Amino acid sequence: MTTVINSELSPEQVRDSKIYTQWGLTETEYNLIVAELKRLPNFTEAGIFSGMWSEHVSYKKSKPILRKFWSTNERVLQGPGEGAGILDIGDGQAVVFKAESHNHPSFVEPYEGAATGVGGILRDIFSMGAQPIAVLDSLRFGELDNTHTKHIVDGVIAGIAGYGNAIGIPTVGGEISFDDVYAGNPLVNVMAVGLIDQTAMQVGQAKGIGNSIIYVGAKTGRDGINGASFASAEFSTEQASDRSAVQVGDPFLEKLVMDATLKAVKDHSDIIVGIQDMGAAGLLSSSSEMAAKAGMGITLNLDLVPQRESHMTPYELMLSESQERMVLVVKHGEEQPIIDLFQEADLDAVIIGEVTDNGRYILEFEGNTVADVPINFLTHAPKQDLPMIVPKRLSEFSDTQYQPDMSQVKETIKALMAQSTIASKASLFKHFDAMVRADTVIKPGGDASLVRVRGTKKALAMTTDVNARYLYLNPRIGAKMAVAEAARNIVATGATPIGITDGLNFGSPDNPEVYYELDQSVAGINEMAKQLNTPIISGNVSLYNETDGQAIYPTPMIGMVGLLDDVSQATTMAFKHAGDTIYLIGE
Amino acid sequence: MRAAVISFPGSNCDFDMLYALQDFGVDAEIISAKQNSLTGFDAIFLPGGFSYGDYLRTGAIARFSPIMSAVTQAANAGKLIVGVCNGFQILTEAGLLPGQLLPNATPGFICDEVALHVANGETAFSSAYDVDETILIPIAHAEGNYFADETTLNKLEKNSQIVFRYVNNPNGSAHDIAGIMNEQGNVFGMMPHPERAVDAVLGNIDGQNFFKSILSGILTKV
Amino acid sequence: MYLAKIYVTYKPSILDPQGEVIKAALKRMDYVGIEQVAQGKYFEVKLNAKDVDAATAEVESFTDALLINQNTETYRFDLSLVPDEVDV
Amino acid sequence: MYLAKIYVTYKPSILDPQGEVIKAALKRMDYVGIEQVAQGKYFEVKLNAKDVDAATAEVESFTDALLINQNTETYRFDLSLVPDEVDV
Ligand SMILES: Nc1ncnc2c1ncn2[C@@H]1O[C@H](COP(=O)(O)OP(=O)(O)O)[C@@H](O)[C@H]1O
Repeated sequence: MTTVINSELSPEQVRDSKIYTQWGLTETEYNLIVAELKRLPNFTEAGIFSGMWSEHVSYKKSKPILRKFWSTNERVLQGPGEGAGILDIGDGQAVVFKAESHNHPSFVEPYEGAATGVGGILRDIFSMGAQPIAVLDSLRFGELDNTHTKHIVDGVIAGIAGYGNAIGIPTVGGEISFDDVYAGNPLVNVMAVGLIDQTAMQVGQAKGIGNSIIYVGAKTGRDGINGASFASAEFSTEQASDRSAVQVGDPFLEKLVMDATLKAVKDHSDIIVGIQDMGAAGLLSSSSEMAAKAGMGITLNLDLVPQRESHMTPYELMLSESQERMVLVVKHGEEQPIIDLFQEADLDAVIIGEVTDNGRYILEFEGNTVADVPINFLTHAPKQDLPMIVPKRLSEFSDTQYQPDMSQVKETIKALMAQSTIASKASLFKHFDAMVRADTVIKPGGDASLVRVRGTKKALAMTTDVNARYLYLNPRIGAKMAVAEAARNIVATGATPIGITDGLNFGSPDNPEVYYELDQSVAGINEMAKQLNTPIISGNVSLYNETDGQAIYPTPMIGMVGLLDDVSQATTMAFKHAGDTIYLIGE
Repeated sequence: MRAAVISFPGSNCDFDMLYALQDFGVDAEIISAKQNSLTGFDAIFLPGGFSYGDYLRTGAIARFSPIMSAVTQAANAGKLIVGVCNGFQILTEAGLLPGQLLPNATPGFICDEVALHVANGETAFSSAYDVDETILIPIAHAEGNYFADETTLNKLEKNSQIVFRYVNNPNGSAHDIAGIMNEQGNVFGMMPHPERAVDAVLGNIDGQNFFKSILSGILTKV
Repeated sequence: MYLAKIYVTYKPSILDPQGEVIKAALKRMDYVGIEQVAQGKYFEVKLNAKDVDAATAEVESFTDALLINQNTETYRFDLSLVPDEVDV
Repeated sequence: MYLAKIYVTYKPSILDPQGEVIKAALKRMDYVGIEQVAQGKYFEVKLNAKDVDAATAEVESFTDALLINQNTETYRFDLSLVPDEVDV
């Protein structure tokens, strides 16, 4: 019965082999854990710390900067910290949105990487109790001159389409550009927007002693084990063939999970205490963060976790990134209607543990306690203040300006129009169902997309933008320009910009120049956001976008949402009548 | 008139269809494919989506849902049965309409608005259109390539069962077929989505006459 | 327990766009010897049945009913006896 | 000319959503003996090659490069000599 445990390394072996360094924990961090626990962590414990303290989950390196984001105004109902941010749009309604990156998975496995990116961001939205209404993307690839890049582009587009179309949430807009800095580090950012009645808002918290932790959705397999640490480590081309078990998405199952979750929120809001999707570091991060936020403890019995593969270890069960799974916290003794509701939809819904008041994260497996650690400590990775320095290319900037060659205007314009980044993307976005749900007023092809709010006169405008070349030249001004561009696109539909989500894609933060870029980008976003009264209510960080020491351009994707009070006032890009006057506004 | 919109696990245009029907004043409701009765409904709509993920083949698994025997009964009883997109695929898999929808000739999902030619303007699904009218209706599918053997195609032509044809065939469909009906004229399937083209705010109302056709037929019968 | 390996292919008269796309891609990748590519489906189904005849009948029945569309597809299958799953 | 029959399946640890959904459908259709369903892909490729070894190498090469996804899929194949196509 304990054979599995025995096949794992002993605490001493964990210490001596330093296996934790392969999972991304540093020796200093390991020593901190030993000091706090006053004993050696066992295999499972070392594993869960490595998951929770990875940058991807803990944001330990980016947090000092993220904290600077301006995220409050009169509309903000929920700022950063939950699955997604929420803004008041009047009439008791709210808009919920967030962006997410799936860069590394999409490089290794373009179709599934992009598909599961869409699946993940949608779970972030409906775990708040909101009905997703739209998806947008922001994509960066190498130049289209080699078959490998084409393979990645085709896979990513097909993956977004494959998931979004099937689950029935329209992909209404996005942006794509091509540059060789992304050849080894394509960026796949997806943003999802949802609608919610303010009375139905849910948070990811595990409150109330004795309340039940319910596992909902797909069974757990060995998919993407250690994906979180994987996303937090630099990539080298040699490693590309070192393939961990890939996550495969199942949009059909997620549609069932989404519909059932929203029904549960609608019918049983009185007994649901919290909802959280299982994203990076799976069951581990969702359950521990829910308990930590509520200041509680949690005990899970891993034998009860629905499993797809046999002989999974506690480490694997906790760190698996199998898709289409959620955690619900439900009032003790009132679980049955929730379980019935999910089973009615042919979904697993199992009580796997309970909320405690001892502040500890405890895992039971085959009759043994395989982890017992303080939850606050587990969920608060030691912060890191990293050095920053002005990049050489900026400090040694030469002001001999580039002089464009204006002698062959016609040819130059033709060549520009033929560039992959400037040319129409219709051949790619035509694969996305932009109209399902029959609410899309402005489809891909305009400046921003517009989705009406059925039953009201309102509509929501949305766009994703950033021109990373500007940030490469000046991160602060470039970031301001990205926010300004997004706002111009929103305004062009007739809507008023109301808020921002971001996707901060950067190289290694351990490089002081990159850390400077990150800091300045956030400062730039903030400055412009305040000017426009568009608080930053959610976002995502993807660091270590480097291959063999070559970082991408600083690429903070701006996802912006705008509100149009009267959809009949919407404007589209096309010229309407011959003889109309054309104005040029601005400088 | 009472209409049922069948919701299969994975249907995702069920509410679009419901709202479109309600816009035309139809007393419509969503009926789960797990149910097995459709008594009291004058018309039954099988909406678009990815029933059962469209794993295996589009419509192949949905066709065995409990509700499908009730759909067959209703079809035999002369009730109107309308399948749009995935609904069309399900109706062919179930044998209520001939032929099959194969993967698009150029593989991949396409979302677009395409011109359709009203090939038969005297059906319960097209009477509000002018014959030979050209309309613009959205499509969104990866498997809309209508296939049937020569005999079947000849029969469809001879009996004027082809209701809509593509003006510029987007998916390789035989005889440019976008929508067909059965011989009796009460079971109809089409790949394009008329329910996405009923609301002026979305910029296209060419689907309105599709619903008006269905309504006028039913109303005059009652 | 029996293991049925079921191979589903389009009937020869049906155009197989997927196969054509793959063939064209292989040609572009300089696999010049390729003459023809057909893509089909492959199923491995484990089933309990009292004997080979029963298993054969079962496989034929559900393949005809569900796995293929008889308008366009045909199939063949192999059947073999496999040990019952033992949980180790 | 050679005919390669290539069978592609998911690696054991990979989620196979199709297989699960088909299995559930067969159960609903009262095929109660079904234990497990896996859906894979099946390719028939005709190719010219100077001998079996060359054909084998070619099939392995393009299957790895294009037909399968090495992250999630594995394959096996049979190779047989077939008469060159005669146009009839
Ligand atoms: N990846 C994509 N997904 C969906 N729509 C896209 C995508 N890329 C571009 N589009 C759409 O194409 C249109 C033009 O986009 P883009 O070329 O980025 O324009 P702009 O330079 O005006 O921002 C927009 O409507 C946008 O939504």
